[in-house]
Amino acid sequence: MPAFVSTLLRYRVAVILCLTLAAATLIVPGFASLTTLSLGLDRGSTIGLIAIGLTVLLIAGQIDLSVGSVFAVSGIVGIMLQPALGMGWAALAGVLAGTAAGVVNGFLVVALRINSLVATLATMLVFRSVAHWMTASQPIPGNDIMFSITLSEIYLEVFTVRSGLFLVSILALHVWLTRTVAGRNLFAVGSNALSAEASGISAGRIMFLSFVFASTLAGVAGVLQSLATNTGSPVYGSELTVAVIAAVVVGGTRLEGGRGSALGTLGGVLTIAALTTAMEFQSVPAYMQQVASGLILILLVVLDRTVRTGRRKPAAAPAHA
Amino acid sequence: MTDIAAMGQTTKDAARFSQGSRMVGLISRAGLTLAILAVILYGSLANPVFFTAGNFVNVLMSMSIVGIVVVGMTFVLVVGGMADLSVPATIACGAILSLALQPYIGPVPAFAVAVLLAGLTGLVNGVLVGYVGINPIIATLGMGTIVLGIVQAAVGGVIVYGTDPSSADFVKSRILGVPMIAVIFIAIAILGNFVLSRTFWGRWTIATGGNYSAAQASAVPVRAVRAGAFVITAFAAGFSGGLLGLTLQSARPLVGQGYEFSAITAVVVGGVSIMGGFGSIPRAMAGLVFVQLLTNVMVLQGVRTPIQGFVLGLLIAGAVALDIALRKRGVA
Amino acid sequence: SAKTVCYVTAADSHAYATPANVALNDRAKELGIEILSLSQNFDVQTGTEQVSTCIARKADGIILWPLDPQAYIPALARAKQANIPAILINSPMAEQANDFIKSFTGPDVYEEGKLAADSLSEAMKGEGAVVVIAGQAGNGTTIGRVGGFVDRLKEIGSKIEVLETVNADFDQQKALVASRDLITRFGDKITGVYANDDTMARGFIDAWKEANSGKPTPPIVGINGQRDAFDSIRSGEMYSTIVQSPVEDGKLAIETMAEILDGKEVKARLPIPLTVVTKANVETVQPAF
Amino acid sequence: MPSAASALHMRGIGKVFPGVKALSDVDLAVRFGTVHAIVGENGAGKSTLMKILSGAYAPTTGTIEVAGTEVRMKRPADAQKLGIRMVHQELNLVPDLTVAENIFLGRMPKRLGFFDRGGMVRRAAAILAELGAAIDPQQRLGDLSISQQQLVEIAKAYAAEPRIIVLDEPTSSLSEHETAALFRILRKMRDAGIAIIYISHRLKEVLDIADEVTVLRDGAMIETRAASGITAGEMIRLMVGREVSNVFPKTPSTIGREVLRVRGIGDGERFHAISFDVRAGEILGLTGLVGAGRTEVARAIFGLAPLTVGTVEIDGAPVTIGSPAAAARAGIAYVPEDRKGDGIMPAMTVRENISLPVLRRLANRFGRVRRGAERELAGTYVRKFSIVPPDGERRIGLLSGGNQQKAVISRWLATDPKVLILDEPTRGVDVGAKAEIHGIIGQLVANGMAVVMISSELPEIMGVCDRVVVMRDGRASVPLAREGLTEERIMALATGEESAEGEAA
Ligand SMILES: Nc1ncnc2c1ncn2[C@@H]1O[C@H](COP(=O)(O)OP(=O)(O)OP(=O)(O)O)[C@@H](O)[C@H]1O
Ligand SMILES: Nc1ncnc2c1ncn2[C@@H]1O[C@H](COP(=O)(O)OP(=O)(O)OP(=O)(O)O)[C@@H](O)[C@H]1O
Ligand SMILES: [Mg+2]
Ligand SMILES: [Mg+2]
Repeated sequence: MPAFVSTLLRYRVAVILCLTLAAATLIVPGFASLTTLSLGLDRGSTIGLIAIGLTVLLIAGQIDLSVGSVFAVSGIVGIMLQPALGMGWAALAGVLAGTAAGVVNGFLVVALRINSLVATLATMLVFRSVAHWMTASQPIPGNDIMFSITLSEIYLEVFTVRSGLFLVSILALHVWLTRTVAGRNLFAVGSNALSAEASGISAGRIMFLSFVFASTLAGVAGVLQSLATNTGSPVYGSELTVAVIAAVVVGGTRLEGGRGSALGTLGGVLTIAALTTAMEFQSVPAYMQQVASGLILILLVVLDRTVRTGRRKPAAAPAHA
Repeated sequence: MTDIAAMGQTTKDAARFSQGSRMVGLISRAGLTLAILAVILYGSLANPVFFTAGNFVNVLMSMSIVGIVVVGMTFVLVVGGMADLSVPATIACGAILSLALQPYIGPVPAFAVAVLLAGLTGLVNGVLVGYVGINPIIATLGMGTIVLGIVQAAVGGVIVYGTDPSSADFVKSRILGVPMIAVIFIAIAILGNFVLSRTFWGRWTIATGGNYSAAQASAVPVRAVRAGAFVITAFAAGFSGGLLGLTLQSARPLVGQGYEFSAITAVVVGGVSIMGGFGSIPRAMAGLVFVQLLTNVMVLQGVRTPIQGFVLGLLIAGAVALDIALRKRGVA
Repeated sequence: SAKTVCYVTAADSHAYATPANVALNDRAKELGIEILSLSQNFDVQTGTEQVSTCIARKADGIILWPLDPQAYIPALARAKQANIPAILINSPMAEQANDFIKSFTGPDVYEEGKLAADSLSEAMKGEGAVVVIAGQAGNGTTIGRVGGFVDRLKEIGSKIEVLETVNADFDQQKALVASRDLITRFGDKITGVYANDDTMARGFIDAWKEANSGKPTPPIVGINGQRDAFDSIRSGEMYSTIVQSPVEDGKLAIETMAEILDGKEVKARLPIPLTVVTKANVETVQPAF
Repeated sequence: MPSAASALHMRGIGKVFPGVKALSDVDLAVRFGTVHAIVGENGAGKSTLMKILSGAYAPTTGTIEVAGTEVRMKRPADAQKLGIRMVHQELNLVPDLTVAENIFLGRMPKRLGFFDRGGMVRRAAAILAELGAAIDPQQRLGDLSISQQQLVEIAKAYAAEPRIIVLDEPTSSLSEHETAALFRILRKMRDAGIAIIYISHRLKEVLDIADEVTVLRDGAMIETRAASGITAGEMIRLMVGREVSNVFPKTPSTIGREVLRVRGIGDGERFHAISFDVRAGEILGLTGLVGAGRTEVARAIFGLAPLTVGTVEIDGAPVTIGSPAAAARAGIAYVPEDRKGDGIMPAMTVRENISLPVLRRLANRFGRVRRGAERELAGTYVRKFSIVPPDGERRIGLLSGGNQQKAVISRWLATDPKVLILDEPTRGVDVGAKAEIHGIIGQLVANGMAVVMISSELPEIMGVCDRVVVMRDGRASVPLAREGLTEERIMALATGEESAEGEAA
């Protein structure tokens, strides 16, 4: 493989993002503007916040299908408690509800050793039921519409509170994953939990905390969404999980654990947001949008495979050590 | 020769080995049967209509459509393919095409083409998973989205109605009081069981799920076997979708929604490991029967639909946790 | 230059929504209005974000198909701040939304529930027991159609008892499965059925035929006015349905928006006609789709 | 010896697994500043004992004293805090991290939670250099060969500056050269007062390095003795409970026509222009330093890895091999080196493991596997090779390594191959089982099979093979006849002091 091709493959997420943006700018009139950027960022940030948690979880070799349900439950708690606690504390309680959900997931996977796909499939159903039970299947209104409007205010012509929070968090995640011992330990656990354990790293604790982290972020996203719409709804987030997993995987984090990056996830989130925004600008029907995002997902994962098989060779020359 | 044999005999004391705890083995194997009996007992006591032939026929009919998918999904889990999330798309493909093509080519060819096209989806899944080596969750998720999108584009989002009442009569007919659709399901389950537990292909499937590289080094065509599990599932789902279309005489793109999770639930509750290498059709069927009976009892007892999800979720977690706890005590 | 109207529809691949979308688009072309069509694909969150997209694109008007009575209010408020007139199509929202919308055009799902209650009472002569096969839990249409039905029964002091309400998600197969269980459970106690749409009514009919071949169905009332429901009414398997035409729905919305864009005042509530169809008028009414 | 203080005292240790009593009433006392060897047959319980010591398993009975105080270890971290480090028999590394990160895994140097990558890489490089391993510390571990990974595993334990270090068969995948470097380090550590527990099946090495030797047999402790007071023969007798005469028997056989002919094969990366041939009744040895590319050659011939150039002929006819299935059809069989990873299906029975490659032959036209025929096939090999326990219905994962290996070999004999390639068939296998496996190979060639045996153990190569090919850096020497061949000559070829490359005639 020529060096130039392998470099392209290596930065495939960035390449695809740039291609998407370039194509959108050419085809979609009025796409290239600050408003679009701000819009795309804000739309990406809900998925993005959850994607941050899922990036960590996927690196640890686990998965969480329940984030969509947690998203709903947290939002409901955040709205429901408003009359009793006031907006701030209610929001906090909503986030903590997410944390609690993460504790449940972590317990099932780490203590009871249930495969995370199965465990979170189960809690996905359970948390969704809880959401229906709390609301009697009716959306519930919040106290303050004005706050919701403030929340979508645009600062510096680009950022909303949500998108700002997302960008800051993902950069923090990047530093944490690449520069801290805890971050490296996370990779170790995801790559080979037994070895990590044998090296004195508590793999169980790290996995548990990863679940808690992922659910907490789903909680944050859920509360923000409920505040922004002034509604807690039992049906929120039911379409979310797939989109989030797609964004993280498009970003090069792999489901088997041990590999992934925050910047990749950022790229994945932005790619999907750009794609969606561009296609919506053109009134592309939703099912065609689905076809497009499905193709991008598969294309990127296939490219990822090519890169990985291509990378085995340099090992053969140990001489330059 | 004799010399070697003699050495082996004395090397080890065979008495050091025993077969593990039989008791625990028994519980693991009989556990689900006991649970099913418990549900039946509770249902019979709690509700007079539960223990009636009519109700059991209902349950049997309700489980047939998802049951056919379960047969396929068992192969996917056993081969170590985790899950096939493209099932809603393949079901839709089967249901919509088997109705939409009826006026042009007749009901039987329409059904065949529908199932074949669904199988084609499975083939792409299989190639992506088995040959390219993509994670099955991602591959089937992506393919499912694409196929569903194409199906929607093809029918333009409108409901497709059946035009051949005789095909509907056929699936609604009964043999000795047993609904045709259940007969078909049972036949498919028996066939699936034969393939998985008795044939070389089934053994290859289990071996590939148990240790992929060792199976590969044992001349098992592992890529084909892995791909095959997805093809089997797609065929099953397409078939099941076709039957669904014929029963309902109408189909929309979202008919298959939720079947993937129901099928996985049944297989997993049946104690089939999601890590692969272990499991059988009877186990998956036991899981299916248990889940269906329990749902039936809940409905008869008037449990609200959203709350049924709660029970189902607890059930999945509980069943798997129990299975793990038992297996840790050393059962096959 | 041509005005651009942003149309946030429920879905673009759906038995009811698709013909409504088509009608809206066709009429818009006649009126010389450009449509930017966004599909929520039945996801509220997507929808709220799409309203923001409409605002950012500086559309001249917004037609929103709400899937939730609340969630769009902040977005609609921002549309108002940006001086973009908005109307609702097909489904109503909570009262607080009224400040931010010019009008709501479309069928009244609550009214449909009431009409269904009246029709079923008539068929059951005011007494007996019904099962309700509802749509998705938490869905706005479901809430309206069930609420209107229950409230109306109470209002007229009906002696009809609701045996059970189950959610079958507007899905024929789910309705079929749920109905089998209901029939097993209540048997002959069921003397009437209310289904939130005709698809689910069909599910009940099939389950009934499986369980009691030959025996006539109890009176069944559905909503939507699908072609096959008309057939069922003719054959006596169904008692009535309520026609709500997606074509009318779509047309009315864009026509209303056109008037707003022309600076005319419009009424806050513009209903599309609802027709209760029974055997008596089945031959004279057009099915909805 | 600088110190004779008690480093470790395990008393009355017993461990029961479901279906197996792995250890009963074992006592082990180790002093600081000594090398204590543990020997025993496969399945004797050595690894289990050490896993208990490292906190990976909890003992069913017994107590452990470290440096005079009784301790209780619930997890590996507890043992590590006590200064106990383990080099596992099964590699225990993280493929997705770099070599340096692996070496410092669990104890990366950090400042305010951030780690010091540069310092870590420098220190890792120093340690690897000390071990004589030419490995780039910044390489991804998963890209290394098994032997290189083994060296990293040793470097990792060494870098932790332990008080007690356990090495469970550390040399099984190391070359003599690397072994010598390791022994230098071990002596240095011993002289620094560290207690070293050393497990190996290579008795020569044991006598070379150990101060004391403990023999385990069938989960029980037989005896502890000073290494100076014991011979290899005595050790073997204690291990197996009887005399084993010739460790490397060479069964005479008549060498016939050429069966396998390999000409100029290469994969464009790891090996180039490899040519050799094997005749019926012949054992061709394939040896060389670690990472020389032997395994890759074998895997490529067997269709597990791609070939870019060259031809393979069986019985004079060229064959195209795209997959192991095709190789098997052509009459090639391959017993892989990584038994756990590539050899066995642990959850399946011995019977199912043996019948796998011949299932199609055992199936009727509906694809149904004929149970009776399958049982009979498996039973034949279980008896023929004395697989213990003699029960085809037992899960193979519960068997000891040597017995697993016998089952894997049986699997291939069932296909009736023309050429059998064995990759390190006796690695990590005890003396008794090793002799049995050699016996099996001897019989096979006596019956006219052509065998290629890859091994790093020169005495084995010298003892068993008819001709030897030495590989170095992806290239092969001409096949050398056994007569007049010495270990020194092989080493010279393997290290590149002598060159004998080229196309064999
Ligand atoms: N986790 C386990 N579960 C069940 N049995 C086990 C387990 N680990 C080891 N055994 C059994 O315990 C016995 C002792 O095994 P162990 O690995 O300690 O032997 P060993 O002396 O290290 O052998 P080798 O030389 O092959 O490494 C064997 O019979 C083995 O099959
Ligand atoms: N999976 C792999 N990825 C990258 N390089 C590899 C891989 N496997 C082997 N290599 C490299 O290929 C070369 C040949 O390795 P191979 O395993 O064939 O050697 P070998 O002589 O069989 O040694 P041993 O089996 O003792 O490790 C080595 O330099 C090794 O680093
Ligand atoms: Mg061992
Ligand atoms: Mg090798």
